[in-house]
Formats: sequence, structure tokens, C-alpha cells
Amino acid sequence: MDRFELMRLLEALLFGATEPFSERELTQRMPDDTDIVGLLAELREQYANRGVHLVQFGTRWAFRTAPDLGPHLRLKRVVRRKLSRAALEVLAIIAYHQPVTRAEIEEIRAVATSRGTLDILLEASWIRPRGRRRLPGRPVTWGVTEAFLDHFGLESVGSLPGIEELKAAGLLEHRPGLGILSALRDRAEDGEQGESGELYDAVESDTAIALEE
Amino acid sequence: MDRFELMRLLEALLFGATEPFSERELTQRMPDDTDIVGLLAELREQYANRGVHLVQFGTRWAFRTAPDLGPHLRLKRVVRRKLSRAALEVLAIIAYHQPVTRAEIEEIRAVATSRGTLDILLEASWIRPRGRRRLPGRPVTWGVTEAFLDHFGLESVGSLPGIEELKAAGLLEHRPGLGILSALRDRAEDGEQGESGELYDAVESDTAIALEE
Amino acid sequence: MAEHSTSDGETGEPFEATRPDYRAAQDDSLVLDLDGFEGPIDVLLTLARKHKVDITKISILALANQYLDFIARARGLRLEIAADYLVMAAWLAYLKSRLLLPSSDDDDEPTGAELAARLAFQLQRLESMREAAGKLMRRAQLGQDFFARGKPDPVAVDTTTVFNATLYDLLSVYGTIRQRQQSSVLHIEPLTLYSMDEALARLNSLLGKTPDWTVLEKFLPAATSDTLLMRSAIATTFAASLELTRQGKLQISQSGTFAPIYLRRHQDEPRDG
Repeated sequence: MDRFELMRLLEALLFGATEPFSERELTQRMPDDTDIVGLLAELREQYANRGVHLVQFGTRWAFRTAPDLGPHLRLKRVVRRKLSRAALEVLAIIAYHQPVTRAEIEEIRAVATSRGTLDILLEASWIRPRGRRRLPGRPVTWGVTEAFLDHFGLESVGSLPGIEELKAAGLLEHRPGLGILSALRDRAEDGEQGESGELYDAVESDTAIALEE
Repeated sequence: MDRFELMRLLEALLFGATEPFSERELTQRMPDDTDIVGLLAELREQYANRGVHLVQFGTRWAFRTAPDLGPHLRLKRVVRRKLSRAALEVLAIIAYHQPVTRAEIEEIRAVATSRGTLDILLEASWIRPRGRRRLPGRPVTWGVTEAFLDHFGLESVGSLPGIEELKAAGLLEHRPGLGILSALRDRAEDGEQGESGELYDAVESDTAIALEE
Repeated sequence: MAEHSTSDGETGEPFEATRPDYRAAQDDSLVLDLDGFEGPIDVLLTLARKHKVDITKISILALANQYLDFIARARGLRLEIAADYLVMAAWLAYLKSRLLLPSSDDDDEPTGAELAARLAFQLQRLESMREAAGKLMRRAQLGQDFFARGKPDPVAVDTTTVFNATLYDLLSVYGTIRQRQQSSVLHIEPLTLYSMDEALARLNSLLGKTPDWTVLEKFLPAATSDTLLMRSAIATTFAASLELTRQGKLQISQSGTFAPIYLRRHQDEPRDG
């Protein structure tokens, strides 16, 4: 099989399937000694201007419709439940600070993570446990999945929007937080368990204070 | 939209469609006055030598892999099967308690495990025999495979969240399903042990994940 | 043209609903309603954003003053304020004093400037994550703005079975098993009760030795510390005595409600042997 035929075969494999392929899976399905990496790069180049793109996320490859066509594409859209503001923040923290423990997420947000937040992200297949931190209790660390990268059209975690600037500004470093904040967090957690927070919310909801500068 | 953009849009539509589109359906989905017939002919021409062809069946159009590639094409046709509840339970127990014998799995589940359940997990390449326990009958012990870790996006079984972490993530619902007799007993014993404390302590004492690499 | 196909337009939320709903803080008539905030840091961040667009140039001292002023007014209005807001107020008052007073050299505590820098970092870091979340959700998303192959090619040689199980399924099932384990242990408990058969056998064997009225408690098995077992023994022994009375082997006597219950062998019954 010459290079052109190998390219056709690779194209058929990737184009025909709904599932993304890892390079390892492609190697198993293509003739031995195929230059998978070179062919993938060439194929991506060939589709760069077309209505369908060859995209990479993590270790996987798949054809996807070009993002700029989105507004014009009258295709069946998947209905998604809207993520809460808190869940979005937790997702962003996991993506940008990974691997990150629950305690570290709470330190950054300075509030307790309510039960069900990680649950929702896990259910969406966007986060996964990455390992354990060498700390007392060996807490699990969290990171994002390849499904997350695919969903947001990202090649890798390194291509998250603005991650380089944040790194340069030192905002992704782990620094000792304020003691005061962990005290606030613990308190918030107590409140959550006692369900008193809900009570206060109801009392306050009608009374707002105008803030002047 | 110029002709090139219309072509891209048509290409993306046909790629993303769940069913072949008729020319009439395409007309509805494309901007008014688009020369659908001309564009389809041109698109078919562009793909004529590629690994994927634009094919017409009667009045319907769809992308299909090139017929000549058939013999070489080991397309990933994915048959999705739902894993039964029982199989999922057995899998979870193997992941958390490996190496574990069938008798031990049954003890944890408190029901007999049918041979078919382990077969399904073997078929999925998610479990493998690990060795034999030094017990009468030398029963086989089971563990999870690399394919399991790959499928669930885990780096090791050690990164599976412990019971406390499952609880914190909202995955353990507090279920007050205790029978009337245990309630009677609690009263008879004058609540020497806190009811909920007892429940959680017992859960935690088994938390350790067997790790034997 | 960004129109949904009719099939999901009816049931689903509008596509735009996936965009984050961050509070717009530029509005001059900002109303501070504690209900909408996620704790004091959230309030501080909103104040900071209102104060200056560039959060890196924020004056921590001015921010502390604004926050303290807000808390003071809220208390003036006798609003219920959650404890963590007050803790933050106390801490900011402390920070203010450290910023205003000259620090002594032999002090081990961090200086006011250091504390202020830490708070500024905390605010910037959280703000950066909120912006990141917004940027993420404004990206084109799979199934919304770009699409996978709609249907796999019917020409298929290599069929692989993929089981639909996610990590979420696995973890939630494991959690359920562990809970069920707890209740299955409890299900064994009824076995420790004193059975009706045991009570009948015991009562029958003791009956020959008791021609005179004897209080029911004397027929009970030896006392154990298991109070539930003892209670079941009382109940079954009483039930067994009714059964033997019905059979004509036993007589029962009780002088009044809650009075002791006495048993004796039926007087007309001939002695064995």
C-alpha cells in the first residue's frame, strides 16, 4: 500500500466512525510500520479549510464539523442542563489548577463545595480522579478528561484559554492562603450541615442594601 | 455566503447528519436559492478519489467509506451494550478490593454471583485473574486490567476515591433504611451508641483499598 | 440562522442558557443583597470590581473600608448577617490596623503589607478562575456549535462491544453497595430473639414442677444483658402460656390491669406417671 492509499484508509477509518481513535488504536488498525503521526498531520492539513476538521484532543483524534459553521448548522443539538455558577467555577479550577484536591478548590473559592458539585461534573464525564496527594489522609486529586477537551474543542490542557498568561502572572501557583479563609470555609461547612444557611437566606431575601461608593 | 462557504456548510451538514439527507431536506437547511444539485455534484467530484465518497441512494445523499477499502478497513463499529447493575457492582468490588475471590465478592454483595457476570466483565477485557488464594480449593482471585483503567480514565486503582470522598462528592446518599428491630434495639440500649455515628464508623473501617501491585 | 431543530426546541432550554450568568458589577446602582453572594470573598470581589477594572491595582485598604462600612450599615438595619461575614469584618479591621500602624521589627506575625498582598492574591486568583470559566463556556461546544459524525458508517468489519459504563456509574454503584452492606448486617438481628418454640418447650418442662401459683417472670430464661432478647422472652412466654391454657394444661390468673400474672398447672390434669 502506498502513502496515498494509507492516507485514504486512515481517512475512511476516522471519517466513518463516531468514536474518536487513539493513536494506539489507529496503529492496531493500520498496516504495520505505518507512519501514523505523519499521516495524521498531513490529513489535518488537508482538511484545515474544509467544513469538517480533523481535531486532536489529548491522545485521541476525530473528525468534527468546523466550529465557525456552528451558527449556520441546522443539526440536532444536544440539550444540556445548565451548570450552576459554582459548578462552573469548580470546573475551571480543576482544569487550570489540575491535579487539584477538593481542599485546594475550596481554598481558592474560599467557600465549602456543596455536595453534588463534583458529582455533576463527574456525571458529565468531564473530571476524573488523577491520583493522590502525599498529604495526611492521601486526598484524591482531580483533573479533566479527554471528553472535556473534546467538548470544548481543546487539543490539550495547555491550550486552555489564557492559561499561559495566568501561569506567567503566578496565578496558578500553589501558595499558602490566608488563615482567615480556611476559618471561613469551615464555618460555611458547618452552616451547610446545619441547614441554617437556608433559613437565613429566606429571611434576607427581601432586604437588600444599596451600596454606595 | 460565497460558493466555497456554502460547500463547507453542505459538507458539515452531511457529515453530522444522523440519516441520509434528501435534496429537499438539504434545501430547507441551506440558505435560500442555494444551488444544491450543483454543489452536491461538485462535492462528490472532490471526494471521488478519497477514502470517503459522497454517495447518492435514490434521492438521498450521505458520506460513505470507499468500497475498495472494504477488505482493509477494520472500522470500529461500536455496539453499545448497557452493563447490568449486577455486573457493575461486581466490577466496582473488584476494582476496590482486588485481588478478590468470587466468594469474597458474594460476601460483600450478599447475593450469589452468576458465572455470566464475570464472563461479561472478561469479555469487556476489564477484569483478569490475578492468582490464587492460599485457601482450600485454591480459589482464583480477580483484578482489573489496563483496559479498565483506560476506559474509566484512571491512572491506577489507587486513585479511586475512598468512601469519605465519595460521600463528600455527593455519591453516597444517606438512606435511613434500618429496620424496626434495630430501632427497638437502639431504644432498648438507651442510645449508648449514637445511631449515625455507628453507621459511619462501620463504613469507614473498611475503607482501605487493597493495593497489591 | 442559528435555529434549533424543532425536535429539541420544544423540550430544551435555549442554547444561550449555557452561558455563565455572572453578576454584572459595573452598574452604579449596585445593590448588595447577601442572598446572592457566595460568602464574604464573593462580596469583596464584587466591591473590588466595582472599584477598579484592573483588580491588580486595587487598594486593599479602601476595599477593607468599603466592606466594613457595608457590614456596619447592614447591622444598623438590623439585618441578620451570617457569622462568616462578621469573621471577615473582624479580620479586615485587624488588617486595617496593621496597615496603618508601624510594625515592630521583633514581630513574628506577617506584616500588614504581607497580609494585604495575600488577600489581593486570593482575590485575583478567584477572579481569574471566574474569567476562565466564562471563556470556557463561550467556546464552541461539541453537540452545540460543532458536531461529531452523525451516524457511523454501516460498512463495518470489526465489531467491538463497548459497554456503556462511566466512572460515575462505577463510583455511585460502589457507594450503594457499601450502604447495603450496612443494612444487610442489621437484617441478621432478628435471629437473636427468643422464639415461640423455645418458650413453649421451656414452659412445658417447668409446668410439672409448679403446682402452685407462680409469677410469670419465674418462667423466663436466665437473664442476659441483651434487653431486646429479654423483652422478646417475656412476650413469647406469655403467648406460650395462653397456648397451653387453650390446650387445658395451664391456668392463668391476674388480679387487675398491669398486676402480676400468675401461672399454675391445670388442677384437674392427672400427674404424669
